[in-house]
Amino acid sequence: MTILFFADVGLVLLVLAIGASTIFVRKAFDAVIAFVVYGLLLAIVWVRLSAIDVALTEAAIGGGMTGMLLLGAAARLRSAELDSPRIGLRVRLAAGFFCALVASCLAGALLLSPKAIPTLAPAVMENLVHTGLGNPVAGVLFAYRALDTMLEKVVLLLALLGVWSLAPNDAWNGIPGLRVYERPSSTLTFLAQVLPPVGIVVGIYMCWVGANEPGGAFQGGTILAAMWLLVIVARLERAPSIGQPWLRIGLVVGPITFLAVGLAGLVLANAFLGYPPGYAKALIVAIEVTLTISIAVALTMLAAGPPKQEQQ
Amino acid sequence: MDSFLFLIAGFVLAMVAGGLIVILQRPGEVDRLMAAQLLGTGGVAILLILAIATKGAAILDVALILALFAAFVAVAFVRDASDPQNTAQGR
Amino acid sequence: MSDATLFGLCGAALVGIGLYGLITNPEPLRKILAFNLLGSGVFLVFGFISRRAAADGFPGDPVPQAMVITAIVVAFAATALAIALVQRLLEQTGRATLSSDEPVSADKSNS
Amino acid sequence: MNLALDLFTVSALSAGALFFLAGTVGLIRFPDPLTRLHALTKVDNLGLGLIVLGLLPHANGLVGALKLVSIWLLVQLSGAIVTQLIAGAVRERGPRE
Repeated sequence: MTILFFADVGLVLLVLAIGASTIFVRKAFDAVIAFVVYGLLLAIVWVRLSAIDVALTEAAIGGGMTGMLLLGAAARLRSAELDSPRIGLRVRLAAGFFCALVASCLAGALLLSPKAIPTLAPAVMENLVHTGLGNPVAGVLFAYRALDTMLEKVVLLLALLGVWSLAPNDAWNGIPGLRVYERPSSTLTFLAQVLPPVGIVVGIYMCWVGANEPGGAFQGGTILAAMWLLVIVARLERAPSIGQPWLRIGLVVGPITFLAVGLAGLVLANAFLGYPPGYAKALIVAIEVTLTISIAVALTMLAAGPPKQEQQ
Repeated sequence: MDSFLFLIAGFVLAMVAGGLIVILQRPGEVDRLMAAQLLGTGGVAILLILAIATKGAAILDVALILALFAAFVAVAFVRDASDPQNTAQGR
Repeated sequence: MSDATLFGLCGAALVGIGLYGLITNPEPLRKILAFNLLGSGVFLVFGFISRRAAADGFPGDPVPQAMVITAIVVAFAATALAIALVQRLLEQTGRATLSSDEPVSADKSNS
Repeated sequence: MNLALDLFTVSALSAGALFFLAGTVGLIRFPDPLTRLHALTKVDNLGLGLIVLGLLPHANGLVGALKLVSIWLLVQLSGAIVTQLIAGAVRERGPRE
């Protein structure tokens, strides 16, 4: 066990070093690369914390998708990079002191926390049987805190509306200005032809096993989004213009199904978002499938950014 | 057996850590592009060993996703590293 | 000290580092990065709580884990919106900085 | 039988770890990006390959073993292509540091 503990110490030190380098490195592009590496590393940390569901999400969204987004932004902003006025030493010292204080208060709270933290885990496990699911995290997401999960999808849509509303007037309903390869090489084309079939299978698999094992709509949808972005970046396919009806339908089909099931629960199970007994698993799987589609479309469009060109 | 597996996992982690720190400190941007690739391979190795040692089959899925997204991110690395130079010359 | 505590402390340190970057870095993109770092530190603290609370033989408390999953997705959405704002700022003003009253940097960006 | 399998695992994993060591040493010591890239690819092929090989006897049934091998194949495939992409980027900007 001690070997594992030393490895964990090493992992923590590595995470801290790379995390700190995203702050202290000079060029923005280097900071973004460090951040992407950091995001992928965190997946290993979450595995060590026995939170496999979170590890999957972190690797896919925290590392992969956020990385894609930030890299594009860093490259765009590189031309505008200027020697920003350095903050004075005194201010930096004060900020450092303040931040160290916050961190040590948090660390103290962690270390002094009572031995038995109040937990809802036994309650979740007890009631998981009624949902027919095998994965407690999916049970929490879709039965216990279903309202949260539904509103989270709405947040995704709101963020997308915000991004789209930043388009210039004449580009509305246009094509998102995702950065693509200027001169796509045959190697990249090959990758964009070979990887998506694998990725689509893995994405559907993730969505499918989500009911019983770690995985689910978030992870599956993110993989599908990544594969779509890969195809666009390699210029095998253009990004769709944001006015396409099928795109809009894809965006809302998940939340609407969720909402419809929730409203039906009002009649059939006497509670908003309640599932009628016996049908819980079937309904949850149906919601997950439609959510996977919506998440895939929403994440792709969020990563693609506001529309840049007019529709052709 | 398990402690041997953990030992190997720790060793691979140390190697990946060393490689990453060297890569991220080099002045050239090109070297940094290898970071995702290195972490993809090393991270997958660590996760596979952990999956076998702790009998957590689901950890294999994390390794799978890590491999996929390491490739995805590497594509974005190369796109954004080589691009602006070209367009700057084009202008 | 258990492994979970170790990662919890790592989370606390990351919160500190992220907060420092958020305060001292003037560029918006770097601020977004720092904010994400801060957020992931908070998530790790949740991970610690999830592990601690699971003393009764569960691998982890699923409630904090589900919250972290939701939080990661929302953080991505917020990051996407913030980046779109910064890019719009760049298109509109030709600069990607929030400090408008710095004559030195203004000269440089004009030249 | 068990001992033989364990012996096999130990030797394969050790050999795999050795390739990770070699890859890191190469990354640190080699003089230019292309040779460093070369060192990195050895880690993909042989380092991970040997580790997967060593883990196979302990895999969770045939499906688990198949999953291990397919993950390795995925890394092989994407690793080879990504390395090509990076090499292309290196060539484009010349071997300067």
